[in-house]
Amino acid sequence: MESLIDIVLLAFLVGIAFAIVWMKDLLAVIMLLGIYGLLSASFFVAMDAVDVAFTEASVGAGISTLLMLVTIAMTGRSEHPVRHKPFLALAVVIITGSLLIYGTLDMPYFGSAQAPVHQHVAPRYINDSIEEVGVPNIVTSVLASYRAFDTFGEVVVIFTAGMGVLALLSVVRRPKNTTGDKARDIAKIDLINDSMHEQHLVLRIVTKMLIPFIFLYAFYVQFHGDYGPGGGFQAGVIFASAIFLYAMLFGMSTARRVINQSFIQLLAAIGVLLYGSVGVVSLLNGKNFFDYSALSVDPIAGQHLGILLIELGVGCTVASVMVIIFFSFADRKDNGQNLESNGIENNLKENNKK
Amino acid sequence: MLIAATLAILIVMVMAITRGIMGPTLYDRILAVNMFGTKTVLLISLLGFVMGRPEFLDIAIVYALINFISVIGVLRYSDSSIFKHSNQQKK
Amino acid sequence: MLTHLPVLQVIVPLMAAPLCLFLTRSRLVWLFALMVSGLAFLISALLLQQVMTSGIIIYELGGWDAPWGIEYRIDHLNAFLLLIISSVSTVVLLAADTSIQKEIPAEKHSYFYILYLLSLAGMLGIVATGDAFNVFVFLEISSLSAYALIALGKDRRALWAAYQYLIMGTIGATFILIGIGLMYQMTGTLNMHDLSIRLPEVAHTRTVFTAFAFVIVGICLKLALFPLHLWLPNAYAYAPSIVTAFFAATATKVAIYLLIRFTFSVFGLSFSFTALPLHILFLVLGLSGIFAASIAAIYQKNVKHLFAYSSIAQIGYMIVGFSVSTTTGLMATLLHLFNHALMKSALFLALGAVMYRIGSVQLSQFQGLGRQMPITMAAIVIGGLSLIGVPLTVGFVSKWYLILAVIESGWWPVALLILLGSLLAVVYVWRIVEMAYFRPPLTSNENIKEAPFSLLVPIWILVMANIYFGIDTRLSIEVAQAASQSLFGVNP
Amino acid sequence: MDTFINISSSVFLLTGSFLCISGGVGILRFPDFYTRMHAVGVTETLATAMILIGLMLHNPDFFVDIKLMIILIMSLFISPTASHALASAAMRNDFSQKNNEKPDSEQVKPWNP
Amino acid sequence: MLMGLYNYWIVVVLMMVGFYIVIAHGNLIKKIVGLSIFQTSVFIFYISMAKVDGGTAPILADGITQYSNPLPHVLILTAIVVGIATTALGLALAVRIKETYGSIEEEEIQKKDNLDC
Repeated sequence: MESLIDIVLLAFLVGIAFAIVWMKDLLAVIMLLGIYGLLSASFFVAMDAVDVAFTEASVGAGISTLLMLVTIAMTGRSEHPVRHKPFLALAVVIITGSLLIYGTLDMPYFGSAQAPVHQHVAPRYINDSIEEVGVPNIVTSVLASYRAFDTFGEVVVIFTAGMGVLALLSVVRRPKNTTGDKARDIAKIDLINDSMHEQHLVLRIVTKMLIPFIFLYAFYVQFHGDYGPGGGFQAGVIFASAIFLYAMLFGMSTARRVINQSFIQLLAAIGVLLYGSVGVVSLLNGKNFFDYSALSVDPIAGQHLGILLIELGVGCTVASVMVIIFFSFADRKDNGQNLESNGIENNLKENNKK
Repeated sequence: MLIAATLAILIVMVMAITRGIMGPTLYDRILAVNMFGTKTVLLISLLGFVMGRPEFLDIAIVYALINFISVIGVLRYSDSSIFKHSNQQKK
Repeated sequence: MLTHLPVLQVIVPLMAAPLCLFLTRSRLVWLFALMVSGLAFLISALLLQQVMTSGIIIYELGGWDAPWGIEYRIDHLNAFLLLIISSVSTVVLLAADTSIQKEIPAEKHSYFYILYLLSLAGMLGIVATGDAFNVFVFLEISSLSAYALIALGKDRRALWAAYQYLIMGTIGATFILIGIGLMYQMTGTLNMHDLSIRLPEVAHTRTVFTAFAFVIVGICLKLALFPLHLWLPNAYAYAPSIVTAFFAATATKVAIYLLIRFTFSVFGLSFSFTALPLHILFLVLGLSGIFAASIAAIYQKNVKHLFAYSSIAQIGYMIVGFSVSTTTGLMATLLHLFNHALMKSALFLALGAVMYRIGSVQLSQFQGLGRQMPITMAAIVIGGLSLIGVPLTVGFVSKWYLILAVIESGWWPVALLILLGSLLAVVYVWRIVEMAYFRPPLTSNENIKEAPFSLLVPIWILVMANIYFGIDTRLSIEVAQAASQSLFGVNP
Repeated sequence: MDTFINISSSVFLLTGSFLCISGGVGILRFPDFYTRMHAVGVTETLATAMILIGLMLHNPDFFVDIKLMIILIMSLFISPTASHALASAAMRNDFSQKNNEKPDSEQVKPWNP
Repeated sequence: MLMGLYNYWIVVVLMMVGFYIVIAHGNLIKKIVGLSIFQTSVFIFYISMAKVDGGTAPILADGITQYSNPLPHVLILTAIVVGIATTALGLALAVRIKETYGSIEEEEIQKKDNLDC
């Protein structure tokens, strides 16, 4: 039964991947990508990777789809039908693929318990982590204690992305100097933007009821990560997605009033610093960086405290960076229409010069 | 019974994907994606039972949530896209 | 605190980056970033000294022993690289405050410093770590910040260059990820030292061969080795001058470090050079890189483009040294790594000074600059001489050892080709010299003055280093020798 | 008692599966968007509820049941809302049936260099 | 062999489909879509190797002896984050490119660049 589900899900994935290659309408492509994310997450559940499925569902199917949707709203939906050098690309792909297939031939078989992967490092995590770290979810204990430094790197990666997006997209708010046609255009665009949240009364009410529960659920995921799937990253994403929902239905300007830009930036920084400072405290107590047993007299209590704090740091950074990224995109879109028309005019001018 | 239900859901997923790929209109696709999402929620819940560890239903909750958010997202950002449907431009 | 130096090396810039958000004024952020980078330099110097006296330093993060937790393993090679990266970063940052005033809008200054520090921390992290997956994580920190930094360039082509770099860089990183996964699958471990012990048992399998190929191709994408170099010229040419100076001196060096680390330490010398015909492959790619890029450099109209192509050529020299795979060859590669970092950061900083005054680095704008900006142009000339490999500059030292290594292995024609490559360097450097000293100034540039003091100081620190290490080679040669010997398993 | 619960669980699951499949046939076979929408919207909520109730009966563990209940309540809220939003968005764009015959690519502004 | 390795082979196909989209398509958004398919497939590869027959999710519970390997899960959690970070940055670049060049097709951008030179 399990292998049947496995095969069916993989077949779905292949079908969708090929459909994505052929499709020209980017909106459809992105929706299929969302399905691809959901499917791979289901596959992860079938492969016992519940934490990964959690993350992939919220990130692969949720956040990245949403970001792409905002982007194509700015860049347009249809793809230029001509491909460049398809045969060269095909050749490269076939060579790479056959090399990989060649590499799989000596692999230990799928699911085999004798594979080296399950022999060398992993058994200690499975057998001893409960005594050494004291957390039932092994993934959490590896993530937050044994390989805490990787996770710190992960938090910094997401922080870097946030800063990068800000550096690229942050809009300096200027008073709109709008006259004549352009003013009418912008008013029209505002009208269209607003129309969504004026008409969908049902949506707004349901969302209003839903949002507190989403926040509650995010906190549950945050603090339940030790015992089940979940943790700071997933909680951060869920928290952020509630804010996205609010921003999408009630308009960016309303959301901006709730969430202040510089505050959220500081929050992102505070998350990283909270994570890092746990390490620094253990340094100051004379132990190695991220050695949580330095945090408390009882090593296990120290581990618990350390994991709790770093998960908080992760959640804090992830939620705020996701909000920063989404708001940067959405702001760019709302202010972008006039920016963009300027850009196109400039291009026209340049072309005329030549 | 669980297996029968799982199979039924897998079949429905095939149908939803077909509609999602075939289109022909944007709204058909959104409908298909939404349907696919709800079926995934069911599939995950069922998988938990099939594999004997049903306590991981948290994931299904997230799926339901994400599904809702993506549908709202698609509606929000395809409506006011600069490539609007012809009728909106008429307004 | 001395025992914690390895982790402090990475943690200090990493944690300083978010702290920058709390500082409000651009000047303050700059001072803070400079201080942090200086501290990192100090730490790396201490680390190098420790390694030279007492051998390999091992630091276990989280207190977990090696294959279960992540460990930092600092040997001569790492310490040398850490020193190069942190020193260049510090000197380049000295010039940052003045240079970015003209090139980056004021509201983005603090993001610039944050990304710069993150990029620095990422590179230091790649070099310091002894865990294969940790390499990937820090590689992404440094790359993501690099994409954003390059996109900050004034020209719109900077955006396109950054996008191309993002695509190529991510493909490279994903290839490395696949390679690490395959290695992990066959050995069950991620620790590099542990991998090097466990890989020989499974070295004959096709999976390990594939893993090796993917890691090498992935690194070569990051390295901009000749046929995979297409992202580099535009990325360097349109990035802000400070960014170019920093990346030209460090980013490709880190990739070379990874190449050396994976081929020599992880897979082991005997496997690496028998599984694939690496000798001949890298020799051919390196040499064709030298010639193709040098010739391309000659035809460039933009001086930043010119030096970017020259960077690709210099990477070719390092790869040739690597392909010889003897202690001397590797030593030549390491020396050239150090020396090239010095030359290119000096040259690109000097171009930054030209950019500051003129606002463009088109070759045609250089007319008569020798008289208007004599100090800056003198720096460019000395840097150029060093690129060519004239005696008394650092360029000479590394070329000398490279040729020595090639001749030791009996590859006479290669030595000749290397000399020929240097002649091509003469041509492209001469084009600039001719423009700057033998043409009258452009009328539009009549009021150009010498670059400000704050730019000249870091430029000349680097130029003096170029000359100093060209004359007094003790430090660089001693460290490079120790590093290459330890890689070959000889006790220094 | 156990057999009764088992049987009722099976009945719920089977009814749910049947409704699911009928919705799936609907989305494939119906001629235009609104009828497809109708097929999916009507069956979806009930099918989800049936299957979830079947699962609840299948496993009487308290926490699992609570979670299933949360999923059920959420989908009872979300599915109709999403359907409503979709339908009204389609309506608002005056998405009439004559429009429907045109494939997607024609509604999208063609790419012009 | 077929039963033992089909999983990996399908994953290879998926990876290559993603890789093909990245290198053969000229649309910047499509390239990023390809990149994310490519990366997701690598995740699937890692997770596949963690599976043990008869094992369950690596969350300790009474009465279960066989667990799947938790380490690849941890690695992929990190890699997913890296993936979304790359996607976000790539999309931000695409937006800026659209604003300054007026196009997100590779060929057009290249054409405009050549005009500039």
